[in-house]
Amino acid sequence: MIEQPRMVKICDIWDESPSVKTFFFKFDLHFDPGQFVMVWIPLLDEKPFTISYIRNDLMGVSVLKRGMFTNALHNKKIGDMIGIRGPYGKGFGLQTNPDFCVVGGGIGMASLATVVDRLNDATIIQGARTASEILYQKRFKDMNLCTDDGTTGFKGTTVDLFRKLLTRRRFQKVYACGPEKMLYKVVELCRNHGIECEVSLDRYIKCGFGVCGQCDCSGQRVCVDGPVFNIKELSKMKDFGKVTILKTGARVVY
Amino acid sequence: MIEQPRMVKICDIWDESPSVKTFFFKFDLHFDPGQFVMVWIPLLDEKPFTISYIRNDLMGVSVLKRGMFTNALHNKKIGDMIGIRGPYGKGFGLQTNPDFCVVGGGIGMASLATVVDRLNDATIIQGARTASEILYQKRFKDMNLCTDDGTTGFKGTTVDLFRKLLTRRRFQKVYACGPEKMLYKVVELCRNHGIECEVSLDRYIKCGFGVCGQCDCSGQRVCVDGPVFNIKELSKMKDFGKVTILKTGARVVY
Amino acid sequence: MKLSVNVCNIRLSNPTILASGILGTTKALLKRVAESGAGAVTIKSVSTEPREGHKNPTVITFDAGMLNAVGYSNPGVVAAAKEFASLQDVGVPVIASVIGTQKEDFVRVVAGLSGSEFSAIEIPLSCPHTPGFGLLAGQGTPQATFDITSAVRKATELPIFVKLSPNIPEICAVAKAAEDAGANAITAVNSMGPGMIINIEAQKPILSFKVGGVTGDALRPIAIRCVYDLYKAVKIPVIGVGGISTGRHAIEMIMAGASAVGIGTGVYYRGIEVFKRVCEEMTLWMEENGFDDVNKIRGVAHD
Amino acid sequence: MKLSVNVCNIRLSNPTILASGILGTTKALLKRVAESGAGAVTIKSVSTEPREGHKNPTVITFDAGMLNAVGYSNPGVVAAAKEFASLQDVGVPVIASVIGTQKEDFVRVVAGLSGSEFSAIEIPLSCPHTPGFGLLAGQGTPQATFDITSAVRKATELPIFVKLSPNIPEICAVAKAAEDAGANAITAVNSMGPGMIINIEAQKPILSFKVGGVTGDALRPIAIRCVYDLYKAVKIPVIGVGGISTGRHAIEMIMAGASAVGIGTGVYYRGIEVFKRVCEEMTLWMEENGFDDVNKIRGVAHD
Ligand SMILES: Cc1cc2nc3c(=O)[nH]c(=O)nc-3n(C[C@H](O)[C@H](O)[C@H](O)COP(=O)(O)OP(=O)(O)OC[C@H]3O[C@@H](n4cnc5c(N)ncnc54)[C@H](O)[C@@H]3O)c2cc1C
Ligand SMILES: Cc1cc2nc3c(=O)[nH]c(=O)nc-3n(C[C@H](O)[C@H](O)[C@H](O)COP(=O)(O)OP(=O)(O)OC[C@H]3O[C@@H](n4cnc5c(N)ncnc54)[C@H](O)[C@@H]3O)c2cc1C
Ligand SMILES: Cc1cc2nc3c(=O)[nH]c(=O)nc-3n(C[C@H](O)[C@H](O)[C@H](O)COP(=O)(O)O)c2cc1C
Ligand SMILES: Cc1cc2nc3c(=O)[nH]c(=O)nc-3n(C[C@H](O)[C@H](O)[C@H](O)COP(=O)(O)O)c2cc1C
Ligand code: FES
Ligand code: FES
Repeated sequence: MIEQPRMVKICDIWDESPSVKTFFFKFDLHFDPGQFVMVWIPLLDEKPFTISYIRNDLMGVSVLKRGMFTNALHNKKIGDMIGIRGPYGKGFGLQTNPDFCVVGGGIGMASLATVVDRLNDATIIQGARTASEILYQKRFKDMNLCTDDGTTGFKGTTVDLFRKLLTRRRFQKVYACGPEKMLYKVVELCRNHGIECEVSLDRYIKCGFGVCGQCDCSGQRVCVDGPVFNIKELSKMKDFGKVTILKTGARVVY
Repeated sequence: MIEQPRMVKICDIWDESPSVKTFFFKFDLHFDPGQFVMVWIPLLDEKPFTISYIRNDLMGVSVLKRGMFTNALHNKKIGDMIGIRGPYGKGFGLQTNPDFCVVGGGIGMASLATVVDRLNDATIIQGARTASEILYQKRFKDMNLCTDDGTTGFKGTTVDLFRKLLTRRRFQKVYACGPEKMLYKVVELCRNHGIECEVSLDRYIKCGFGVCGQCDCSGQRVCVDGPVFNIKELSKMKDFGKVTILKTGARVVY
Repeated sequence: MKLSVNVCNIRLSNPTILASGILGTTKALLKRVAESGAGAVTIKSVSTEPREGHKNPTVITFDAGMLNAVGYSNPGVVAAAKEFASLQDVGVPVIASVIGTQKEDFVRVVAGLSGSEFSAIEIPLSCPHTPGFGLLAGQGTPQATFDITSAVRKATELPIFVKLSPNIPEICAVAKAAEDAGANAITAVNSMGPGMIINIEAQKPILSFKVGGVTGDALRPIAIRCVYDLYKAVKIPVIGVGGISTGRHAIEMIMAGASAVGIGTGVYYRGIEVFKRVCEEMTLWMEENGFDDVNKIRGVAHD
Repeated sequence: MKLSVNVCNIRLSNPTILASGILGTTKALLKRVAESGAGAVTIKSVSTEPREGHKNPTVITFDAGMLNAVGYSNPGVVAAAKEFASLQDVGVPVIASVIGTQKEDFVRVVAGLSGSEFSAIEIPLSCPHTPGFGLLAGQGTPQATFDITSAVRKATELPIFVKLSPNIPEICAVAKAAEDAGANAITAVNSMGPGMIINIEAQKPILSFKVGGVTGDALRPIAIRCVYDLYKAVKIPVIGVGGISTGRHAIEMIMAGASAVGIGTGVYYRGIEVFKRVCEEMTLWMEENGFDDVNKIRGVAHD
């Protein structure tokens, strides 16, 4: 395979929330839930985004407007071209039997959306800052919602909500994505309850295919060894929940 | 495919005549009768030779001692290594039905040997300078031999012998290899008698895979378009029988 | 779909040119290449005297390209002038490639070929593997390039293409020297390196000259960069050569700024039909991407 | 089978070394590479101040290799000294890679890293795509190489490896200048070019810096030739880098004269396990070909 962006036409754009848009394009490669692509805007930059919709050869990425690049992406119109390379990374390990739960914080829900599509009867926990930021309201029924400001659902964090749920029921497996502090706590809860758990991590990505070393998390490359890791792997990753690495390579404590 | 010599061990050497030896080696690629290989002696040179024996993965080249390179080859012992790349070229077009004849002059018989192996009931005409230079005496029965000095068989050239044979019988197809003057006359005879004919030409070979242009014969590359050409092709090749090209690229008239 | 281009007032029905040293040994082969779709063809380089070149192996391939040290075998200018007569039979413009160990040689060869119907004279000052010529004779410096080009300029009215090496960091300075001396186009690039491939069982370099120029896929990104830089540095047209074997490659080269593309190793990758196939693929791509004229994509990769 | 080698009195259990800029961002990754079988590892190059490097795309691949313009992103010497502490945990010798825009910078970085247990200091004077550094700062000339190496020589007792560019025609002269200034080994080579790849649908170069260094298969014959020439030109050991991803490649490089082999792009071709696999393949080949010690094949391709 050749790691170069292929230009694709944006064939649809959906507003998922005031700050999140989904961009749809045709891309005829196989994707597993949890894998990501590098999105290129020529002459500008190239950044990682999880595939949040997989519909045959139609793919979607849900993008939170955050900084220079995501702003530029939000300004794109239907018919504009963007560059895509991938799929990259190891996705979620899907099992068909278990009673499972997805826990998504903020834009982290984008990674979990295709997991929910694949498995039936997911218990979904989604947390957001405020009601309007809840994603995929029409796409998924019966989500367990929480918001920081209590404008919808439970007032509090996904961790609180997950802990609450655990008091009344058990899961065999949990899939989580969101701020790493949250993930850390979800993993702790799962470990204490003996629940299998996989989380998708976020590190600064450059190459995406495992050579530049930028995305290191305690010797694991998030771009190829991850972004999804299970409890066993995470237990050896000291940086998990504690340290991330900036574009310069400098370590910063969360 | 990568065009680089592979080193093989010479596993047997047969004396075919005082001036011709056959070198056997293992080479696990498919060869068609008439195709050739480039034989490399490191630091010395690399030259083309037809495969004259094909026995499963055992190949043989029969080499006439002639100049610097073939001398060096004749000095090789069993167990010595030589480099081989190939197979190169388009071999003979073998048909199973027709009543056919091979006409070999001198070392040209080496190209035809595998043709005889493949087809049954070949009429074989072989010409040599003198009796001791006749090749493959044990390998092939009932050859029609001729020598310049009359020490065995008919006294005269292969062309004379072929012409003589044609007075009493007909062939559907002729395969020929030898000095180009001879080939020219064989082709003429075949054309006049309405016999299909394929001949293997000899030009100075460098690359062997069609890029350097060294082996040109009227716009045909002997190394890839040939070395085997049929009457129709030859009729468009003005240089056939008349002009060859030296290592410098200079044209010389035969 | 318009594929025809003009390079120094030479009209090419399409932008593909047979590069020097590949198949250009005889007029018959030039004709065959023309019939296989090339827009123009270049003869194998000619020197004053006949040359046997290096011993074999002279050309080998590897997973990323080709390695050659042919050593400028050629029959010398007198024989070449005979071989390349009545060039209108070829059917497309024929470019002479002229080499020498000193500037007087170039002039003598140009004079010797002056009776033939060549459309242009290419002077490669850039071979990395033939003692006495090109880089090994210091012909790749701006000064030497200026001197040789000036001498050839006085010897011919034909357009002069100066062929440069990708090895020279100051390639733009060399190109400017050529332009200042009256060159009409830059051919970029010659083979790079040299490189070496060792057969580990033989424990020896494979090429008899040990080292050779690297061409083909390995060279393409370097050639694209050279053409991109040269397009900005000189006003005369640039002929892009190096690793072109598909329509996409040709378009990439033209977007970098090339007026036409040379094809050498591509003949190995895809056969003599490479010229026709590259043109078909270019046409298809342009149709799908809304272009109707190859001249409109030239240099578009620049800001 | 003896695979262990000595380079400047540093004992490597096998001749494979992780090349600088690949995975060498953190101690944890160095350790992982060591556990995957590397005989030694090199950190990503460190400068005095933190650097963000070029925007993405910074690394892409093509059919014949890889193209990168990372732009020397690194956290600066202070952070690097913290990251690369207690290096004995890594399990194999660790080589520091030190860069600077002028010789004083090199000295400051070397001083800043002096508390760590590095086994050697590598100074790449040869990056083709980072303004202010390497070739773009003129560090690849014999004089500049002599000056920088001399300055570093005064600043450290550790062995110094000077890393050279394959682009420089006078590579042997540069190596001799390094040797004269007290370098203990030559690392040959850095990436070549630069090259450019244009996405023709976007009509733009893909790398944000437009051009980048070419590595991998495309580079191998050039790297082999450089090492072959350097082996004759200098007395100090040569570490061969460029396109090595199999045991056969490593043996070819060592036959050309390398004392050890660096592996970068090979990590892409074959995963982090490339080190172990190269060693296994070398062992197998040596067994089949009657060698019992990798040191006995060094330089055998020479006459
Ligand atoms: C595997 C993976 C999957 C992701 N999937 C999604 C997704 O589906 N939807 C989405 O909105 N976001 C996703 N992100 C995050 C997304 O890449 C960043 O939001 C985006 O790069 C921000 O760029 P910017 O220029 O707009 O913001 P900036 O102002 O440049 O940065 C804002 C923050 O984004 C993060 N970031 C910036 N550049 C990168 C980079 N190259 N790699 C990783 N993080 C970066 C940093 O934390 C930074 O502080 C994903 C990240 C990773 C690692
Ligand atoms: C397709 C092909 C198949 C051949 N098969 C055989 C074979 O099976 N057995 C055999 O003995 N010979 C064969 N030859 C001829 C053989 O290649 C030459 O005899 C050999 O190269 C002579 O080399 P030398 O150094 O010994 O002689 P030199 O003294 O160098 O040359 C003697 C003559 O051999 C010919 N010759 C030399 N070099 C080459 C070359 N590179 N390519 C073509 N011809 C050359 C020339 O006619 C030359 O005049 C074949 C040639 C071709 C083109
Ligand atoms: C076998 C071979 C022979 C060559 N001979 C010459 C030559 O005689 N004169 C010349 O200017 N260039 C010569 N070249 C260089 C080519 O013209 C061309 O510049 C180079 O191969 C790069 O293009 P490519 O990648 O398409 O092959 C030769 C190249 C090859 C592969
Ligand atoms: C992504 C990438 C980053 C690199 N960064 C550096 C670097 O920071 N310092 C350096 O000296 N060399 C750097 N190099 C060059 C490599 O160390 C090595 O010399 C080159 O890649 C050739 O080896 P390879 O073909 O095995 O990759 C880098 C190479 C790549 C591919
Ligand atoms: S982003 Fe380069 S190794 Fe992961
Ligand atoms: S020998 Fe090179 S083209 Fe035939």
